[in-house]
Amino acid sequence: MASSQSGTGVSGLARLQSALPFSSRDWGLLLVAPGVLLFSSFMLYPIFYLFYISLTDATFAGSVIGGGAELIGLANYVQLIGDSQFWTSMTTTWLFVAVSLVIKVFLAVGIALLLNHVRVAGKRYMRAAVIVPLGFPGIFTITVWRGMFSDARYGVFNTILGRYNEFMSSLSAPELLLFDVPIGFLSGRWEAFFAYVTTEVWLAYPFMVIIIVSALQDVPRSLHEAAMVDGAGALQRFRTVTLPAIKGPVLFASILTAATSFQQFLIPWVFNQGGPSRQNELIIVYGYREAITFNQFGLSAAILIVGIAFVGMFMYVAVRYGGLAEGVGDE
Amino acid sequence: MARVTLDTLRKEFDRGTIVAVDDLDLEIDDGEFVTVVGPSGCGKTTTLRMVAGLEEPTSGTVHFDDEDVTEIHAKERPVAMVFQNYALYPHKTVRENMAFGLKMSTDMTKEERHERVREMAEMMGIADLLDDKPDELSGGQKQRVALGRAIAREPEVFLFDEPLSNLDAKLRTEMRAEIQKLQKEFGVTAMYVTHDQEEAMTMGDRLAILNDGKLQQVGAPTEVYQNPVNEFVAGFIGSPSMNFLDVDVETDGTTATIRDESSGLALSLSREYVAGHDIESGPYTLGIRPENIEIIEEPTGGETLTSTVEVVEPIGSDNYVHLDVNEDFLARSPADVQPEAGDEVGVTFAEENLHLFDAETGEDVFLTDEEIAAAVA
Amino acid sequence: MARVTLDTLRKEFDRGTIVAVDDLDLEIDDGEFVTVVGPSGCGKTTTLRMVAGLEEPTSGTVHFDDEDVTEIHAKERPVAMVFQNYALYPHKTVRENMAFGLKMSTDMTKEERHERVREMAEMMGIADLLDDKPDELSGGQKQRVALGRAIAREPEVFLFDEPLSNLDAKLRTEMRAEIQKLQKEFGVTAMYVTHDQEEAMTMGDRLAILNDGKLQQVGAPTEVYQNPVNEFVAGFIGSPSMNFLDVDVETDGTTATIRDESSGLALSLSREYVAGHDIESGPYTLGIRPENIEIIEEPTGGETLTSTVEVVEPIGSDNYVHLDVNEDFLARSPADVQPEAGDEVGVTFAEENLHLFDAETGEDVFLTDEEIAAAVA
Amino acid sequence: ISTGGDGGDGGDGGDGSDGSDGGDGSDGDDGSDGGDTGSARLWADLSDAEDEAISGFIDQYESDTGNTINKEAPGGDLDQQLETAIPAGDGPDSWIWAHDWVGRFAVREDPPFLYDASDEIDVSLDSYTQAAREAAQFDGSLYGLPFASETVALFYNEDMVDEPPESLEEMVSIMDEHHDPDNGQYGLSYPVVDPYFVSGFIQAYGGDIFDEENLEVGVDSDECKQGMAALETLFDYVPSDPGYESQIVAFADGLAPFAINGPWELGNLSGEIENLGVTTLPTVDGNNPRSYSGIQLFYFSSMLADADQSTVDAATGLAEWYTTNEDIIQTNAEEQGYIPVLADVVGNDDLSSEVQAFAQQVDHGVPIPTHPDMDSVWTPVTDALERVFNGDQEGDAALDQAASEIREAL
Amino acid sequence: MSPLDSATGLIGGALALVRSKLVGLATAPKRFSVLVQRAVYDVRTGKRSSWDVTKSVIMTLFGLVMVLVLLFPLFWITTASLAEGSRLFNTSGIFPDPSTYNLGAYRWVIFESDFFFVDGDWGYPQLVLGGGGGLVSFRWAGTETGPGALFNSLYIVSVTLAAGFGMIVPAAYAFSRRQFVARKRILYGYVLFTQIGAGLSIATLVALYSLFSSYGLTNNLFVLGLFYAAGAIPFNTWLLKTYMDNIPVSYEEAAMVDGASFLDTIREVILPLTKPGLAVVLIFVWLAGWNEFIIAQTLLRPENYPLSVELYNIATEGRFSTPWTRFAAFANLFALPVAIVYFAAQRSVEDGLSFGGMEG
Ligand SMILES: Nc1ncnc2c1ncn2[C@@H]1O[C@H](COP(=O)(O)OP(=O)(O)OP(=O)(O)O)[C@@H](O)[C@H]1O
Ligand SMILES: Nc1ncnc2c1ncn2[C@@H]1O[C@H](COP(=O)(O)OP(=O)(O)OP(=O)(O)O)[C@@H](O)[C@H]1O
Ligand SMILES: [Mg+2]
Ligand SMILES: [Mg+2]
Repeated sequence: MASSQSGTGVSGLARLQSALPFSSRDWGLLLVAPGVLLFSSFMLYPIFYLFYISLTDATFAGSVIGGGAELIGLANYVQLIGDSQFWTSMTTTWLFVAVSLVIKVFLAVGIALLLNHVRVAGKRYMRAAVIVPLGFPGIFTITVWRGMFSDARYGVFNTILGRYNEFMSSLSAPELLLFDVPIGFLSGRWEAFFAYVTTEVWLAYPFMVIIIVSALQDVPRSLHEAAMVDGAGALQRFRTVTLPAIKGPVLFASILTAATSFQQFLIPWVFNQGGPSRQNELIIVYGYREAITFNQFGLSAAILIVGIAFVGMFMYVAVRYGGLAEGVGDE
Repeated sequence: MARVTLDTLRKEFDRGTIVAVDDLDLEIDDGEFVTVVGPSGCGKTTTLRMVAGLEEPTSGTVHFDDEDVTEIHAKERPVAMVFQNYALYPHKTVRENMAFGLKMSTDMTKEERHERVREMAEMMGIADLLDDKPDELSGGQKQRVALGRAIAREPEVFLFDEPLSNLDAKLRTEMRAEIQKLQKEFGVTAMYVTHDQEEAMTMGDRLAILNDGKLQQVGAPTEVYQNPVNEFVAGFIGSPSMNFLDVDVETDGTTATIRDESSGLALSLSREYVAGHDIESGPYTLGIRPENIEIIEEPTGGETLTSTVEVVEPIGSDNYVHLDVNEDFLARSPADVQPEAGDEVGVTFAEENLHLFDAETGEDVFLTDEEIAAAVA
Repeated sequence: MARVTLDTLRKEFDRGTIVAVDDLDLEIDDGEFVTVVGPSGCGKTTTLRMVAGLEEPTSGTVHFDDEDVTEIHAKERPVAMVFQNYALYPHKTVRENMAFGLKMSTDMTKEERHERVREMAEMMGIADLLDDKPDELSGGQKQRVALGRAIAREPEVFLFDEPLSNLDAKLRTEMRAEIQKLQKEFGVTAMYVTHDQEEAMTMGDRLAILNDGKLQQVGAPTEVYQNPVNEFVAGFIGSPSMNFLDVDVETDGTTATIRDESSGLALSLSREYVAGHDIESGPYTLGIRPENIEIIEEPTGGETLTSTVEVVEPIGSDNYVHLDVNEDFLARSPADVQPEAGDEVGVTFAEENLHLFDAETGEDVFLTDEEIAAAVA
Repeated sequence: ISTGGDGGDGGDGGDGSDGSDGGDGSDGDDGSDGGDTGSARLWADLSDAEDEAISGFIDQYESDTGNTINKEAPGGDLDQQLETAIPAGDGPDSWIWAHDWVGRFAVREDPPFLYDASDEIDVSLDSYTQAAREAAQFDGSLYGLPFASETVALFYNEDMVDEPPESLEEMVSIMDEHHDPDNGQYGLSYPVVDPYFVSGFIQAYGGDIFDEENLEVGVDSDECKQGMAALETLFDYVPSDPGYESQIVAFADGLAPFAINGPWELGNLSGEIENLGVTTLPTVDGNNPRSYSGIQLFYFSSMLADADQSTVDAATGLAEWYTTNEDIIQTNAEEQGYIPVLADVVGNDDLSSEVQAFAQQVDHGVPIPTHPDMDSVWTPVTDALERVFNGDQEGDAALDQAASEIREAL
Repeated sequence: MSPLDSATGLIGGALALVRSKLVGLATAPKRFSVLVQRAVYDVRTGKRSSWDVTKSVIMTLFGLVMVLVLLFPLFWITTASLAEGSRLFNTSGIFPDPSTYNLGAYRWVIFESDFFFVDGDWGYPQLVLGGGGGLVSFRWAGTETGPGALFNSLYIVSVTLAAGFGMIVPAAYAFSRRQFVARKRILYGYVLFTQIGAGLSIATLVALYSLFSSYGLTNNLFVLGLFYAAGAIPFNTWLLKTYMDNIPVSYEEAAMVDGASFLDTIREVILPLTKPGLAVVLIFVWLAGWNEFIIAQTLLRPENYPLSVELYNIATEGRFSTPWTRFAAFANLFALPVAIVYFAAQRSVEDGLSFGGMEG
């Protein structure tokens, strides 16, 4: 912007070196450019290509790769709108995002509070342990959760529920408190949905916990004390001091993890391929299955483009109105 | 509104290895304003926090009037506290900040609360800030809000922990007056922690000086200034601070001479003075305040001592004259006394302005034990 | 070591909407110590940063001796700067902090660097902290390290941006002396930004007062104190600050009367005074310093005005007497003048201590335009 | 018998990509096509034991012919790998898989996926059983050579079952004896929502889930519905998770007298069940269940179309040799449970009783249809089975719904 | 300062961190017992009420139970990796019979799978006479089959880290400290794309393959590494930028006045001060290249498979079932180093992910 002042005829390097530090010189762009370039060529370009595919009648991978597909305009999108599976998938996906988000937030806030509490000894180690799942590959943990959610009576959760039932009946608790084991975690629509949500929450909570803990530690002690002197009890202190302090970070983490949830693929795929009966096909699974199982690549591309568009829109809205834009900074 | 009594109040940290407050006895009358000073780490904040109920005493008690509040939780004590960094709730507007305490500790309706807050805000001159968030405010405005918040609750005891230390000098003077005015207006008992000389001297009805967790002296500021019970208090109170010299006193009971080899100080005390005080021979620390030092630009030889001028600092109304007597020996002279650096000048001081402190205990040798004990009551 | 010349130095921000520094002309002699004061936002820091090369001037030049350094990068200017928050590198030890400048700007060997740092540290009394990290240090120690770091490089120009504002009063006095001593010892040209009255008055050879980006006055501290060129300087320099009163002057050329209805002030000026100054009738702002106000506890009626005492603040050596003349009207009296709050007292001041400022421009009406121009050169 | 896939025995070879062990250059020309020796890429996704066995045979082939075979295990889903690799010109020359992909890949054009090797093959197709012969062909083109077949049969635990049941009723009465889920006892281990596993019962009355010849959907035929009803009687005896792994464990841990599964589990199960028996699926109303069988093929990939003749020779040569070598077939039958499709070996009394049982079941069964769009059949059928198993729908209605979904999709 | 230096520096730092953390963990029981003794002493001497202590004990237990519940899946699968056989389920309970625990699966991973070397062929140590520097030297003779998946993984991750750091760090610095055209727009775009990367890989799988193969970039570890770096750029750039925003500019200015050049300033001031942020970015970028398997499997040929793909292959190895013990053992060996680093870097991660400065 002000670069014209620095005089011409100086060699590029010298200019770079003589550039005063905090004036508005555009060479910062040079530092950013490689990343933008790499990102665009490996991430943006494929999206445009995918968009192109969505405009063709590509059926299976070969016709995409071999270039045998022909442009058919927006026909795929039109077909999509008429496809009831698309709408099922969209609603399920959003529901999945919403439900898992709510649980995630509550769980993570709870964990973070507990593991930041003065009375908990060794909380640093506990915190360190709690975030360890982030380091494990998704395919592994998700496969393990798939195993835990087995419908069989001897599946992990069913076993636990069975023990619980035994315990409760030994206390002669009313029937109401007992579970009807075995629960078909993967065979019922909502049971499976519940299983997805549980797993998703488990995958995402560590990130949230870290962020919330960081935020909690940034709350000045004196604020709590001021509230105490003001006569506020523990609950009110939580509401007036803690909650506002973690609101921003929680929102931030929510947006990020919600966007990831929206694109969740491995959980439904590994658990039961979006079943039972395609009822829980999250959007990416739906798109993937159209391509791989039914050889409808054009249609699949359209689905995925719609999915990406949704995430993009979601992020846009979140960034716009969620105050994330402050992270963008306009100092 | 309440008399605050601290009785052998003690606070240890880290399992007794740190004694932050050491058996403190202090009584603050209803409506009285007591400033608490002392060097960093002497236990000022800890004391305040025990009064507020934010810290549990290791032993000793805190009474408000006749009620023992030692075991009562902070949120139930009728105190308000102004924190050094204000501790305004960042997400609440000024109005909400000020109303919060009322909401928590009274059962006023929302309208009543807002009415009270509005009044308060008008009084403090921040009525048009009521809808702002704290981070839109300047330092002085924040300070006012913090004060307003504390006052709005009409507490019985007001606690201030260095509330002005983040402000610049000009604003500090302003806020100081404001705090005093408000305290008098509401007649609230107040404890005010500071490490600023001027605040300490000007604000309180009484001044309490702490060192190392122990109370050194309590009294009206001028009293403390004029009759410090020991070298610590003498050195701590007053800015620029009292000059000290290690001296030897020789006395035969009727006359006495004070000498210091290194500076060439020689001062014969008058008979009356010697008679009035119970002076013994021995090593002492002599203390003399800068403003009690007279500089004679053309020394005649009859002065208490002669010395070289190191630096002359004009501060407008007066000059600070740094003398080569020992390190940091400072005289404060009228602006018309203007020696040049390097000049040889004469220095005198009147014996009635002298302080003599026991070289070992640091106690003012002219005070009896009873007087010393009285100084901390 | 270098004369610093600022020539119509100007800095605009935000595309010219903010003029932080407005065509500043200032010459600082080799080895001179100039303090720069002014209210917050007046452009002190910006000026300093332009001298350091951290900010590029919009127009105007900076010369060190005869060399134009305006276009020269900060790292190549022979300056050292002490920042308000010290800006010690938190990940480096004290030794590394101090050696960093040497490493960057000289080609000393590591041993030489460490030797120099050790010397420096001994001089500053921080030799035993060399292996500590900055956050293990107290404020004063940090300050010393920051100074040491700046000095170690043996710069030609020393820049200080409110270096003491984070320290407590006691430490501030100490460090002040230390900075002055070091500056003299090394004979470095220094610019010292502060908004502390006392620092401004005591530290510099000359004092530059900025307001709103414009230079108001430059001169020796006492000169500025005694002869402020305008109301701004008069009010800004001196603590507690000068009292102002809006007055009307009536004159017939030989005698003159100064009157203020609201306070009941009435002061006839002597013929000599009127003759010596070129007084015209009209509205003025009268200025009088607190120490120039005499309080008569038993008013006789012949005083300049009578007023009610609001508060008396004892500050040890003196008393501040707040009077009900107008808001913040303050007299500084000897400690033995001790009226009670509410007393009716008489107030007098001598005409030679008066300042009269043009009610509109704020300029001292007794100064000629040339004198005013000279005040900023 | 070596086991595949379990941990701890440590005796197996590596699972992964062996790469080539390097042709050692011994140019022992065999009688096939003469000329240069060539090298071919072969993809296979096999269990450890199978892999080790085939590696041995390939070594033998290489040293016999001088050809080089680069066997790779691309991992993941083999078809997905093929889908992308072949159009990109990076596919294998040949791969091993059951015949159910023949139709799907045969119809691909632009680029094609398969290579019609009719002209390259010297062995007479009559050497193979009829089902196998047909499985390797599509629309008159020969896309591979068969070497084994597989289907599901009835495993039983001889400690719990005195006499293998002949009919469904017998089987049910035995299951009744043992089935007691509250105490961890079950009647049967059977992944009952997998069409491949349950096809036998559904088609037992003669109905076809999908009639390949006439391209007709038969899953809602009366015969299939009858078969479904029979199948449903079994639903009550399996653990409530129809997933494969949940099912097999019940039998493997000795908690169920029966399992219906394929020969690939022979190795594992014989290690876990002391007295393991295998027999054909029990008759339903006197009908033998017509289970789907898969025929293992050496596929010929379209890579061969543009390849050197030597490569084509290497690839087809291996297939011919491997599929017609009686020793290999015999060994595989014994060690891997492969059911021979080489006419000369079929019915050979040397085969173990287990393999014979499977072979017999293959005889009763029908090959999996190879129609290109079979996935559009499997998904609705699986969904229908799930619904019935979960009790959400009656069998008949579920099949009707599946049929209409299939018709819509095709 | 080369990215390699900074990378090795960081890794060195990470190792030191791990060590200190492990030492901390090892001495934890001792500290814990001191804690308990003190509590007992305090209660006896009346310094703390027993209710006060009980509250702490209850809270701690509560936290402990929660951690155990949360980590249950990992614990469960680890016991599975020690079990006999390959089945996941155990009809007699949740955990396999402890008497059957053995390390066979781990042995298999190390000495038979392609984890370290193809077919687990480690080669052998060799004594060489008169060779090398001394008279007798000891060296490792190469294996016959070549390096295994681990080396492919490390290669990919190195490329990802080098490229990622090379692009993220300067860009974050520029975003944080400089003004330039389109700055806000690019940053905004980055924020929008922070999360699209994750599901994108599956979404664009085929498009990617087709593009890669048309440019002849398939089966290329280097390109794959770059690809992962590309995916990691938006989020991590933004993260680091946010972190750098909280570092006062005056440090840089001080360095400049001290005579440091731009590069000196970066090396001596910016990078050291950004350490926690860099640590987080290091972990995230590492994971981006370490865990992904879908793209890798599509783009690579078997000889180049990294560990993640091998892991996936084990999961899908059986026709209908997974060899669980091996799968679990493989996964544990695969993820444990990362998990340990994570564990040890907890403090840095918390610091680096602090968005406290985000508000206001
Ligand atoms: N929570 C704590 N744990 C351990 N020691 C403490 C704690 N709080 C205070 N201390 C110690 O107690 C002593 C008194 O601290 P306190 O904060 O009361 O001092 P202060 O007079 O307020 O000092 P300052 O002027 O620096 O604010 C110090 O030595 C301090 O280190
Ligand atoms: N980078 C900048 N961008 C825009 N305006 C600026 C910038 N830096 C300073 N200013 C403005 O320039 C004016 C002078 O600022 P400067 O920091 O020099 O004041 P100062 O005298 O140092 O004040 P203080 O005593 O508060 O430090 C102020 O109005 C300030 O808002
Ligand atoms: Mg304190
Ligand atoms: Mg400034």
